[in-house]
Amino acid sequence: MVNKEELLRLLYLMVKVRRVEECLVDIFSQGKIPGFIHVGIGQEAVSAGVCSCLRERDVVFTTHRGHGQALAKGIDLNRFMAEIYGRRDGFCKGKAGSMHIASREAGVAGSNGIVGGGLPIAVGNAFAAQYRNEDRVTVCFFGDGASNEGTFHESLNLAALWNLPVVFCCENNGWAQFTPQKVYMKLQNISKRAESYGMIGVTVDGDDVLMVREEAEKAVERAIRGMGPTLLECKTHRWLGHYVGDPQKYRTTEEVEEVRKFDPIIRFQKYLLENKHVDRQYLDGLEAGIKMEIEEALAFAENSPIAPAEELFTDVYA
Amino acid sequence: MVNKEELLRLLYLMVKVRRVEECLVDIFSQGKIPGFIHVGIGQEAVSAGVCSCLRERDVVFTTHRGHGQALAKGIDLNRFMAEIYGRRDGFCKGKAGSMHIASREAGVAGSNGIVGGGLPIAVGNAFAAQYRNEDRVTVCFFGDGASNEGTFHESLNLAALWNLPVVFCCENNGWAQFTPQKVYMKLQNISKRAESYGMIGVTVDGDDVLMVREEAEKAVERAIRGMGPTLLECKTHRWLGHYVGDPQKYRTTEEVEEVRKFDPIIRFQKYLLENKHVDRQYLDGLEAGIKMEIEEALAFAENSPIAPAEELFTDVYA
Amino acid sequence: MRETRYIRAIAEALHEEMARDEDVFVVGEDVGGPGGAFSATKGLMEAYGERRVRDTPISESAIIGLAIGAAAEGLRPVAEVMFADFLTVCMDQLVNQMAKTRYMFGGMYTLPVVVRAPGGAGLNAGPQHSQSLEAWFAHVPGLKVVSPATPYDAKGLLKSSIRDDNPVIFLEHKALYGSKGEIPDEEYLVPLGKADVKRIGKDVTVVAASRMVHEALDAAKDLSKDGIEAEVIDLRTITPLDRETIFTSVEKTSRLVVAHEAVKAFGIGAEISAMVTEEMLDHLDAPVLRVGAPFVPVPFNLERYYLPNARDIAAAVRRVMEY
Amino acid sequence: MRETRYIRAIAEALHEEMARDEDVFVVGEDVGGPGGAFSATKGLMEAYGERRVRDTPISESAIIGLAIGAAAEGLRPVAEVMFADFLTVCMDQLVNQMAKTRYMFGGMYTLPVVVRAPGGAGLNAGPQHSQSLEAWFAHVPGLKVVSPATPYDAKGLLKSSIRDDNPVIFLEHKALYGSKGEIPDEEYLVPLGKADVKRIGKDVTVVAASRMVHEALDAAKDLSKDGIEAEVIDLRTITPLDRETIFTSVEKTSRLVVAHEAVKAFGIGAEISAMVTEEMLDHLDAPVLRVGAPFVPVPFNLERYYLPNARDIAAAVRRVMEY
Ligand SMILES: Cc1ncc(C[n+]2csc(CCOP(=O)(O)OP(=O)(O)O)c2C)c(N)n1
Ligand SMILES: Cc1ncc(C[n+]2csc(CCOP(=O)(O)OP(=O)(O)O)c2C)c(N)n1
Ligand SMILES: [Mg+2]
Ligand SMILES: [Mg+2]
Repeated sequence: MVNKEELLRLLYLMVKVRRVEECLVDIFSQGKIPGFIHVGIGQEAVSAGVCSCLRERDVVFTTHRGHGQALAKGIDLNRFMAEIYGRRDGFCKGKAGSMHIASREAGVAGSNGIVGGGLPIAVGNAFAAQYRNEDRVTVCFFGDGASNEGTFHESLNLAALWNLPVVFCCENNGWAQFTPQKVYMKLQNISKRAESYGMIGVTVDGDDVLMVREEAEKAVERAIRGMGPTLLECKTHRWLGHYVGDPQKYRTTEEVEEVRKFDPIIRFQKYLLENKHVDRQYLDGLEAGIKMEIEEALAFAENSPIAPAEELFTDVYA
Repeated sequence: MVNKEELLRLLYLMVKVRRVEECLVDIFSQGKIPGFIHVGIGQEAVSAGVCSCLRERDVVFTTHRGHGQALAKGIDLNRFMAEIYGRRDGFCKGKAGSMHIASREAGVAGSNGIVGGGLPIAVGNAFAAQYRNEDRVTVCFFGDGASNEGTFHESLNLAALWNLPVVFCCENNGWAQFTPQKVYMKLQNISKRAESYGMIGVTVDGDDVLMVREEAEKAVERAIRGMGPTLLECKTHRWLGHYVGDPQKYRTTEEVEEVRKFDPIIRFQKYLLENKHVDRQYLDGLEAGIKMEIEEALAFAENSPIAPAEELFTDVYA
Repeated sequence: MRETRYIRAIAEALHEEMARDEDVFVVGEDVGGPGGAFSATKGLMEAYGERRVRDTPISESAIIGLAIGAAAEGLRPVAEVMFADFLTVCMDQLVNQMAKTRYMFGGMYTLPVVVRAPGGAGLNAGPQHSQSLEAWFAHVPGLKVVSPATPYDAKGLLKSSIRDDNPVIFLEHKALYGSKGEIPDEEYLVPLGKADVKRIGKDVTVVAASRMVHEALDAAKDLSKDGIEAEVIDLRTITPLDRETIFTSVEKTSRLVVAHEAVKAFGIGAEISAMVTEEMLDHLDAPVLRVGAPFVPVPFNLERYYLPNARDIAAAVRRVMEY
Repeated sequence: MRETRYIRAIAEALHEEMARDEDVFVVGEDVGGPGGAFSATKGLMEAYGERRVRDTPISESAIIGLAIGAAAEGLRPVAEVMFADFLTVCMDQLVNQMAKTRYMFGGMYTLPVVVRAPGGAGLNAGPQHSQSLEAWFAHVPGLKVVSPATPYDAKGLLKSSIRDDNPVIFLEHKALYGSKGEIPDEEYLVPLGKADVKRIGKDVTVVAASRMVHEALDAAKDLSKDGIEAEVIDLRTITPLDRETIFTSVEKTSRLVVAHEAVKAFGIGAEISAMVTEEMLDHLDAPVLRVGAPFVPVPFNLERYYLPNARDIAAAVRRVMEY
């Protein structure tokens, strides 16, 4: 059972992720951020549910839609924001941007611009833990679309074979870019694919943060106890387009509206209110606090200098 | 049911494949063939069982251990042998060698030196049949080891999704080069992986040619009728080393002896004898005929000229 | 003539070739509906339907394999790989299969495959979405490599590539997608293997490819003010390389600068430089200089320092002029 | 000193480095038991056990990803890819991940990975098992590329590569595996980034890599009979390229031939030629000539016509001498 403190933390993480991403949509649309960004608004329960049961030393591999995953794992918001701005105080000195944010301290191993590209590397991370007998777990996030890449197959197979301490978390939002799942795969439940590797596979309602949390805890437990990897599929909904600015001509306005009814935050708030864990005032206070956190982060990012030209040549070789 | 004529043809194919490969071992050991070769002695029931239910216009994609697959599909033995010798009259003018034999006339699309490399191409071949509404089926052979490559996953997934007329035939001999299956995968039955794609998967005793034939027929039937692909796993045994000359230090002499008891030819001959389809004299006659076929092919290959230097520069571009 | 964007020119080529030949089909991720990440295939699904416009799972190796297998049977696939950087994900299919099939099987197969992929930096897309990898493919016998700089060439070269009986790696530049240029109303082709003199000059030859053609033209304009008349050659096709056009120009100018966006080291500029000095050393009045990206990955935030530009080209030209 | 085969020198390097550093482990297909396809890892399983000698499924992308992930955590993986041609199967992991990780994350990670892979033709192994692909990797910032020609260098360079904190593509030559050479009994290292003058000469510089070093030495012997003294430089490391050793030699000889087994077009010879003419045009008494394979895949049956050899090198040298 998740205790009250943890319930409140789950709420905090979800709301924070939502507000940060709303802010990113905003500032991106204002042209303040270079490149392109992908947000996971509507998918917050997955990041929060999974990452909230991890310790600092546990490591997550995130995706191109990975802001939530990184934030829920506890990455510092200021330096996160600076990275997205491409500034010197970003975690990667601004060389990474939204698509490749990482932080060693926070156990965010970095997100990948190659769909499926992070999976084999996450296996390597878990391998290092096993090799050194470290008490930690690796979580690798990826999308429904990514489960069709060859690397998915090779990575899960190897991890299962070697019984590595890793959880493969499929954030299934039903879309790969502009194409719905039913167009590009025959299976509905991606967790079914676990059987191909002799691995445990589980599908949960990814908009129910408590269910995500529950299954994630079990998977993490199994991994740490040497019982091998799990394929945990969380079914969720992508509210916005593939990238910020995507006109989404491939789905109707009704569909776009429709998915909002799965709002994992409203759902969880209702649960908390009904069970008297929080009241409206608490929610307001939480929102206000997060707002200030974000404002601070924006200020930090905007005041951080752009990296000098010399930085172009550093970090190529050790 | 397989009629008598077909039973005899199965026997012919198996014996022919065996004798040809025995001959290849011989002449390779005499240094007559350049490069390296892989033989599938002990695995003849798979090629024979599967290819015997194909028509000329059906197409097979073979593997590095693909002599049997090509021969059972009806490739001309003379030009086959010339190719292995690297001679001008080989199917590929000698540019291919043992590892890449192909023949359009015989519907042998060519074997691949990249493990798993042929799978996506076979899917493309089946796609062309579907695109043009041609009444034919594609069979793609591959090994147990190959089922761990990313291309296996991508290919089966796509073929199932598009309901393509293809049969994926896994010739599971329990070894990938020097490593036994249990070391490199957790699953025993590779056919189980079909479920990951919403595909039918079947495992048969690959040393029982009639069982192979029966399941192959069903799979071919499904493919042609638009009922989609099948993953057909045939469990068989590799008698010799990975390549000719492999000292096989990784298995004991007992193990090497042991596998011979699964001899698919002796088993089938017994069945035919018991059921009075053939007698000993018939078997002798068959052997004698095949021997002469092979001698003729050897003579053809050895008399075929080595390709001239100019051939180096042809066939690069159309 | 009418003005068209580079990306629309590509779409037009696809439309026309699909209309012309039933064997042409398009395959890739998201190529239906909105027409791929950059809308190059927009409208094809409406026009030609699901049979000929194939949305795939995210499986680049399967996409290329599909194209190879289908082409060997006589179809003419045009496969889209969303970013040129992702060609790495299907490199075996491209290099060990597609490029070698014809040779390996002694001419048994003909593979009219086009693989379209946008390369290049300039959109702050970071190190995994910005590379220029033409030099790799140019090093692979069996492939043709095409790389258009203008809408006119993009359309004409793509049509020729689709009609060509060989595998073609067709490298578009994503930062050029929005650029405009004139194209004829009537049908036309641009032949593969022919470079194009985009500007006539007598003092120095600048050989460029893809986006660098425009930087070279800008540089030429600038240099002209100082009385230096640069001849700008747009390679258009990397392999087969149009040696003749380059040699003819250098014979006239005796000076050569080569510019490409890819990393300079071991890039295509090296081949052109080596080839020209090999054949016409005594004709050269100055060393061949190369302009290319520094030996670093493409940074998200420092592209403006990273990208070679007209200034760099002009500087190189001045150096060879003053030599 | 004692005589050792190239393949045993590699095995020795692995043994010594595994003994020295517990973080070093070996991963690849069949690397246990018989020690891989060419027995480079023979004996390691007995000595270091299953924990440090990891037999994998046939999944090259997983192998390289594993190495990257483990290295980022401080381990020092040595991954074996059975043939260099199969590097294509894991090209994304090598190029988009391994090469870029450090840069992309602003120096956050150090990746001491060695990827060993045998390249080259000469065993009639056909087009998919015989390629020399060093030019590709040399074009990728973030990678080091090493390519030893002798047992001595193979051992010393592999040890240095394992100790290096960067990803190294270590390209062995399978036709050299059986070749013999002297190596010291005591421990030694050969530094990365340093070419080696394998023969001193005054008339012409021959820069070569891998197996072509031996062909160059044979050619030099032959040329010597005609009074032509060739200086033979073995690159050993392709990146970082040892410009200095090359420049110093060419300063002395004023003539350069570059030889490699890879396809000549767009190969590493182009870079070396371009670099030298860029920097020392006026010093050259003749064009830089390149010797490399023709622009065709490697045929199964016609290798003897395909492979560049001592005769080709000698012919090129004669041409630059007579120029
Ligand atoms: C190898 C590769 N292929 C294609 C892409 C382009 N791409 C980026 S995100 C994406 C869709 C991914 O879908 P999914 O895995 O479900 O993640 P989601 O975007 O839904 O979070 C695609 C096709 C890529 N980045 N890498
Ligand atoms: C991509 C790739 N990786 C590795 C190899 C080397 N190799 C050739 S055959 C083989 C074993 C294949 O095992 P399996 O698929 O079971 O086929 P079998 O040899 O048993 O018929 C290996 C590892 C290869 N040719 N291609
Ligand atoms: Mg998705
Ligand atoms: Mg096998």
